Amino acid sequence: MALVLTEEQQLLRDTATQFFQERLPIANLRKLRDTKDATGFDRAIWKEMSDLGFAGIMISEKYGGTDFGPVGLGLVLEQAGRTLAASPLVSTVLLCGSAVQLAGNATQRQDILSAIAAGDRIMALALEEGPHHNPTRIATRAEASGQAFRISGKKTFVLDGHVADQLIVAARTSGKENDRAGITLFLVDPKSEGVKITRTLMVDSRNAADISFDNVSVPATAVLGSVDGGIDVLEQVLDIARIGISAEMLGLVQEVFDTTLAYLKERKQFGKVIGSFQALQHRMAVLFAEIELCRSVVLDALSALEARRNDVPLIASLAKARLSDTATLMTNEGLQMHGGMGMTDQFDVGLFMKRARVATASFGDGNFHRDRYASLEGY
Amino acid sequence: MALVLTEEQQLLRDTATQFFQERLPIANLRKLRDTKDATGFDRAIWKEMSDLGFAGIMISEKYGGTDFGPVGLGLVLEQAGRTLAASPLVSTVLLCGSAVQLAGNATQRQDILSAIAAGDRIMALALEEGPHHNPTRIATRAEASGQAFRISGKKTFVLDGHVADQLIVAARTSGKENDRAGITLFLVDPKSEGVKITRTLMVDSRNAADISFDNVSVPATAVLGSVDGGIDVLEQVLDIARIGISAEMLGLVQEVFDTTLAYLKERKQFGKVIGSFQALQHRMAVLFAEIELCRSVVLDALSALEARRNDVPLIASLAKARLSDTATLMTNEGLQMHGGMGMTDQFDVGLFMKRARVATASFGDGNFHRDRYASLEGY
Amino acid sequence: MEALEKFRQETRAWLEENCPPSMRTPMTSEDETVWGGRNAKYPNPEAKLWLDRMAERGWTAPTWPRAYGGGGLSKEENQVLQQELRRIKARPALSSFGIWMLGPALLEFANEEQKKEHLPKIVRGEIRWCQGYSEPGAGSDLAGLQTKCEDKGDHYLVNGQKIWTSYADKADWIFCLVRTDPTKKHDGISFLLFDMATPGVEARPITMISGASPFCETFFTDVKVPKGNLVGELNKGWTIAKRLLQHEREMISGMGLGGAGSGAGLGGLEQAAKDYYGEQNGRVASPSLRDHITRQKMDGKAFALTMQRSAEEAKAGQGPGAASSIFKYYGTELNKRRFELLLEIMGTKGLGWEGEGFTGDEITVTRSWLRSKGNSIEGGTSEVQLNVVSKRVLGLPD
Amino acid sequence: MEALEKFRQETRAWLEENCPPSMRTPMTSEDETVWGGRNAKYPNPEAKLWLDRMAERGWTAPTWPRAYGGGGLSKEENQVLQQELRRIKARPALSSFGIWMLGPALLEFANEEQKKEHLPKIVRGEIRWCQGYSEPGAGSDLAGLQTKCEDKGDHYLVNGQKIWTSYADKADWIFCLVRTDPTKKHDGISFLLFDMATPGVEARPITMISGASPFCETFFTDVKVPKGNLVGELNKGWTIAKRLLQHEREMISGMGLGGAGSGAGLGGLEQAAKDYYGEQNGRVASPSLRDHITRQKMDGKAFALTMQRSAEEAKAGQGPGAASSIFKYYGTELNKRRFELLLEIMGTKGLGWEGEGFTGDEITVTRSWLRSKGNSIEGGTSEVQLNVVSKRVLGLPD
Repeated sequence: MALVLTEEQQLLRDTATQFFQERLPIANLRKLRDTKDATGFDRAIWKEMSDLGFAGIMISEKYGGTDFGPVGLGLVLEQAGRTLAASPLVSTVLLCGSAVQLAGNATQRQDILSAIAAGDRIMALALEEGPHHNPTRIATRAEASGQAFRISGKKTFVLDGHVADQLIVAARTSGKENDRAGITLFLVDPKSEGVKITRTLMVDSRNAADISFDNVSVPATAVLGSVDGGIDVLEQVLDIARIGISAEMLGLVQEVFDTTLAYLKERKQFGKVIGSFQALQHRMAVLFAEIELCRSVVLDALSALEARRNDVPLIASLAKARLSDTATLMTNEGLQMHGGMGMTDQFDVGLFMKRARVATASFGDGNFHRDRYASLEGY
Repeated sequence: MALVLTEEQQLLRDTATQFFQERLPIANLRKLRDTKDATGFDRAIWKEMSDLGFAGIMISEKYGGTDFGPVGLGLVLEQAGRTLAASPLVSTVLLCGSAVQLAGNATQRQDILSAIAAGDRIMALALEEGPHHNPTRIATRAEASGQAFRISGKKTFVLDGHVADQLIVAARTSGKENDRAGITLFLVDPKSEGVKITRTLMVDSRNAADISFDNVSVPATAVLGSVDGGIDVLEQVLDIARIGISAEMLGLVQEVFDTTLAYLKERKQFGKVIGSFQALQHRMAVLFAEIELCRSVVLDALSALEARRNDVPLIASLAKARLSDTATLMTNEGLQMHGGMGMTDQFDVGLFMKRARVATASFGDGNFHRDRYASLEGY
Repeated sequence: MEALEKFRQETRAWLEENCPPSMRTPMTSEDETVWGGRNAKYPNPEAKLWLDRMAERGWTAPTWPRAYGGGGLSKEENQVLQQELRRIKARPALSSFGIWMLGPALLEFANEEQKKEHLPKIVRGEIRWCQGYSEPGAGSDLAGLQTKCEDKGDHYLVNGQKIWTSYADKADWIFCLVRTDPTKKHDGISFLLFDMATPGVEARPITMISGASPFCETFFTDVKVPKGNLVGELNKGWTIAKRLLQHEREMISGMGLGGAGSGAGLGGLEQAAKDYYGEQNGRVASPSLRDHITRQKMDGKAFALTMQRSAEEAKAGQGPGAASSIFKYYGTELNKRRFELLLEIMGTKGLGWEGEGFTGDEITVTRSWLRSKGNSIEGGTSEVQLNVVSKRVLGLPD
Repeated sequence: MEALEKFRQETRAWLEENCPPSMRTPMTSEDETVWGGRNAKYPNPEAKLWLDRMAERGWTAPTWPRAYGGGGLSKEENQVLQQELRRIKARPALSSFGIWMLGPALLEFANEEQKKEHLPKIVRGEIRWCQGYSEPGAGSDLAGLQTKCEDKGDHYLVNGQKIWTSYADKADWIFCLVRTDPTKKHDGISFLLFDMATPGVEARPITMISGASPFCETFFTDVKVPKGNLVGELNKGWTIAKRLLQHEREMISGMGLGGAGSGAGLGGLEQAAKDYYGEQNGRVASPSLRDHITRQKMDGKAFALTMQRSAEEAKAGQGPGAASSIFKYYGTELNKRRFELLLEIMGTKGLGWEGEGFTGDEITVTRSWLRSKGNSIEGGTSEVQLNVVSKRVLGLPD
C-alpha cells in the first residue's frame, strides 16, 4: 500500500491545485448559477482540463490519455473539491469512461475513450430510478426486437444528463426489478426519438436531469459489455465513482475546516477571538481527527483501485460512508462557527454544505454503504 | 396529565429521600458486596421499607397495601436509584406483585399480595432464556399431565431468584419459541424437586440467578391467569417494570450529575477549578438538558400508568430507551470528569456505571425499545 | 365564569358576522400574510376588511389598554377570543413586529406621549415596524454594538450599520439600539425610534443560503432623529432590549415541535420514509433509517413533554423552572436534526433547488432545511445558551 | 544484507537451541509474566532458564550498548531478532519498566557511574523498577507535583505521596519525580532513583472499578536518599519526564486496534453479535446493532490506516506528521467505544462479575470494559489531548 505520495504525484497535485484556484475558483460556480448557465459548467475550461490531461487521466496513452491512474485522479478531484469546481469529471471520466474501459469492445473504446480524453465528448450514466441509490432496482426495460432493442422507462438524477453527447443507459433485458441478473448497458444517442430530457436544478448548482425513454430504438451494436451482465460492470464503475467522489469530498471538508479555522482566529466576540474558546477548540480538534482519518481512507481506497486489490468494494463503501458522514458534520459545524454570516449567500460555507449533501446522496449515502459493508463482510 | 407532583406525593418523596439516605446509603451496597452477603440485600431493612408502605405501594388497602399508585412507586424508586439501594422492589413489587394483581384469582391475591405488602415474601419472575430481553422467546415447556403440569427448561437473569420464596415461571403450554400465544405463568415453589438455582454475581453487585427446571411438577392451581394467555399479563407487567426501572435510573443519572457537578467545582488543575473549563461546561449543560428531558418522560410514563392510558407501551419504551441511553452517557461522562480517582473503587461513580449497565440490559435496552416503539407506531 | 361565557357567545356571534369567508381558509403561501403599513398589501379586499374590523375593536392587540387603541381584554377574555378565532380557522388579521415586540416595550418603558403617538397606529396596522438590534461586528456579543448616536442639541445624529433587520426594506419605522456612550458597554446603549423614510437610511435585502430572505443590512448615514424619539432613559436601553430578547428566544424555542416547513406536507417522518425509501413487511425498508427516525421522534416527544412540564410547573406557581433554560438550545438543535433526517429520508428528492422534477413540498423542505441552520445562531447561539446554562443554572465559574 | 542474513541464521539456530519448549507456548494468564527482581517469580524453571540465557547475550535489551550489559545490536539486527522470536512464538524473557522506560532515560541523561550501576541489573532482571510520577492532587497537571525533596547536605529527604505507581508493592527500586524547588513549576522538578526498601516507603495497592490492579498509592515519609541518586541536573527533571511521557502515550494509543481483552476470544464483534443476538438470513438479527458494529469497524479500520500512513510518512522522511497528534485521543476513545459495543452485544452475559454463569472470556470482557474507561485518563486525558491538538497543531490561541 502507498499512503504517501510519490514525487510525480505531488507534482500533479500542485498542478491541479494551481489550476482549480486560478481557473475554477468558487466564483466560477457562482457565475454559472447566477447567470443560469444552460450548460452548467464551462466547456472551454473543460477543454483546458483535457489539455492538462485531467480528462484522460484514467485512459491509456493509446487513446490519447495520460494513464495517471486512480491516485492521480483522486488528487485532481480533491483539489476540485476545494473550489467546488463544476466539471464533467464524475459523469464523463469516472462513470462513463470507466464503463467503456471495462466493458467496451475495440470499436467502442477507440471511439469513445479518445473523444473523452480530448475533452470532446460529454457523457452521462442513466442509472437511478428512485430518490435513493440502488443499482439493481431497475424497471426500465429494453426489449429485443430483431437486431435492435427498444428501451422504455424513466431515469432520474442523471449527472450532466442535460448536456451529454452520449448516454449510457442501464436497462433490464430480463428478470424483474431488484434482480442482479438481467441488466444491460446501452450506448444511447440523447437525440434519438423518444428520449425526453428535463434538466433538474439541484441545490448544489451542479447538473442533473430526469430522462424518460419512450420506446427508444437502439441497434445491437449499442450494447456495452454483455447482455444481462451489466451489473458486474456497473458495480466496478460505481466503486470508482464512490471513491472519486470521496476524494472530492476530502477536498471539500479540508477546505471548510481550513476556512473555519482561519475565521476562528480572526473573528472577535466579547473582546476575544472566538478561536480562544475551549468548547470550540475541542470541537475543532475532534474534526481535525475525523478529517485525518478520512484522508487515510481515501488514500487507501485510491491505492486499492490502482493495485486492483480485491477489497475495493469494501474500502469504497468505507470511504463513501465516512466521507459522507464527515462532510455533513464538518459543513454543519463550519456553518455554525461562522455564525450569522455563514447563513448568507455571500459567504462560501453554505455552498459547501449544499454540495456536501448532493455528494452524499450520489451513489449511496452512509446508510447504504454501512449496510453494504456489513453484507460484504458477511454479517 | 400531571407532570407536577401533588403535595402528598412530595411528602412521600421526602420520606423516601430520607429513608434511603439514612438506611440504605451506598455504604450498604458496598458492605453487602464486600462481605459476599448470601442474600444480597438486607432483609431487616426490607421489613422497614414494608412498614413504611413501600412494599405495598401498588397493592390495595384490602391486602394491607398503601395503594399509593405508580407515581408514588416511581418517587420511591428514584430515590432508591440515588443511593443504589439493593432491595427486592423490582423483583417482588414491580414484577411479581403486578402480575398477581393483574392475573391472580382471589385466593392467589389474598395469599400473595398481603404477604408482599407485609414484607414477608420475596418473589422472582423467571422469564429470560437468553442474554437479551425477549418475552416471547420461550422454550421452557410445561406439559399438562393429568391435573398437573411438568415444567422443563432453563431460565437466566432471574432477579433475586436465589432467595425468592416463590417463583413465577413463564413457560410454554403450546406453540413454538417466539410465538406470542401459548405462554402460561406458573407459581412455583423454588424448593420443588427438579428446581436448580445458581446465583450469578453481576457487575452491579445485585442479585440474579440462573434457574433450571427438570420435569418440575406443579398443580393446576399454580397457573396464574389463563393457560396460553400469559403474554398479555407479561407485557403489562414488563411495562410497569420498565417504567419503574426508568424511575430508578432517573435517580441514578441525577445523582451522578450532581456529584460530578460538585466535583467540577472543587477539583483544581492548572491552578483553576476544572469546572471553569468551557469544554466541560458545555458538556455538562448538554447533560443537564438530557436529564431534564428524562425527568419529563419518566413523570409522564408514571402518570400514564396511573391513568391507565392506552399509550403505556409506547411511553414505557420511550422511557426505557431514553433513560438507558442517558444513563450510559452520564456515567461515562461522570467517570471521565472524575479523572483517575473515578477509576478507583473508593469513589462511587464506578458503582453507578455498573448499575446503569445492568439496568439498561433489564427488560430491553435502547435497541429493543426503539424497535418496539417503531413497531407500535406502525413503521 | 358566567361573564366569560357571555363574552364567548358575543365573540362567536361577532366573528360569525364579521370574519369574511376567504379569511377562514388556510393561507396558501407566506405572501398572503398581512403586515399593514404605508404600503400595505392585501391578498384580496376581504383581507383589508378583516383587518379594519378587527382593528376597530382593538382585537389586533386584544390585551392592550383601550386608551391606546387596544382591545382592553383580560387574559381570560383573550384566551376565549383566541379559541374562537381558532375554531373558525380565522387567518391572523395582522402580523406585526409592532404588536409582538415593540408594543409591550412601549407599554412598559415609553412616556405617555410616545404611547399615544405609536400604539394606536400599530393596532390599526398603519405603521409597519422593524427592529434594529444586531450588527455585523457584534454577533453573539449583542451589547458590543457600535451604531453611534450623538446628541446634537436639538436632535440625535445616527451613524452605523445594522444587520438581520427583518423586512427593513418594507418597514415604515424602526426601533433600534444605538450607542450613546462609547466608554461603557451595557450602560452606554439607548433605545431609539425613527422613520425609515428619514434621509440617510438605506436597507438592502440579504440573500441567504436558503434563497431570498426578509433580512436586510441597514445603513445609517447622518440620520437625524428628533430627541423625543428616545424611549426610556438615555443609556438605559439595554434593560428594554433584554426584555425583548427574552421574548424572541421563547418564540424560537417552539421549533423543535415542528410546524411549518417541518415536512408536515409529507405526512411526518415515518410516512415520508415509507414513501421515499419503500416498505418491507409494512415497515420502513432501511432499518438504520428507522432507528434514526425513532430517535428523533423520541427526542421530540421528550422535548414536548418538557415544555409541557415547565408550563405546568409555572402554573403551579413553581416558576418557570430550570428546564426552561434549555428550550432555545434543545428546540433549535432538534429542529436542525429533524431536517437533516428529512434529507436523509428524501434522498435526491430533498436536494432540488427550483424548477421541474420536484414538488412544491419537496422544495419547501430543502429551503427550510437550509433556513433551519440559522435557528441555532439567531436569538442567541447554541454556544451562548450553553454558556448561560452552565453559569447561571449550574453555577460553574468563569 | 549478507551480514544480516548471517545474523538471522545464527539467531535462529541459537533460539532453536536455547528457547525452552514451554517458553514457546502462549501464556494462559497475565500471572505468568516474568518481571524479575529480588522476589522474582517464574511460572516454571524454564522461564528462569530462558531469562538467564537471553540476559547473558544482552538480548533482554538488544539495542543497549554491550558495555552496560545490552545486546549491542543495530536497529536492523534487532528487527531480525524480534522477527525470529515471533516466528517461534517465544514468550518475552523479561517484562520490565526498567527496560521500557528507565533504561532509555538513563542512557540519555545519567552519568557513567549511574549507568554502570543500574543498567546491567535491569538487563539481567535483577532489579525490578516502578515509576513514581502522578500524584493525587496533580492529575492532568502532572507538573503540579508536590512530593518534597530537600537537600540535607549529605542526603536528600523525600516526603510526599504518589499514585498510580504500577507494581510499587512488588518493585525493588523507583524512579521518581520530586519537587526540589517549590518556587518554580516545571523548573523545580528533579529525577530521583531510590530503593523501595528504604525506611519510610510504603506502597498500598489500589482496588479499581475493574477489580484488583497493579496500581498503588505510595507514601514517602522522611525517606533518605543518597545524593548520587539524582539523575541529570537538579531542577531539570522535567526534561527527562517529558521524554518518558511521550513514550508512554505512544504505547497507549495502539489500543484502538484491539488486542488483549478486546473480545478477541469471542471471534470479533460480528461473530459475537451472531452468537449473542442471533442470526436472521445469515445476518446479525438486530439491524441497528449491525449498524453500530459497522460504524465501529469502519472507524477502527480508518484509524489503523491512519497509524499506518503516519508510519509511512515518517519512513519517507516527512516526520511523524500532524496525524500522530490525535492517536492517543482517538485510539483510546475508539477502544472505549468498542467495549461499550461489546456489552451491548453480549447483553446480560457481558455483565457478570465472577463465579458461575459466565465463561472466562465473558468475565474478561466485563473487566476489560471497566478498565478501558481509564484509557482516556491515563497518560494525558482526552481533554488534555484535545487542548494540545487545538493549540499546537491548529494554532488556536489561549
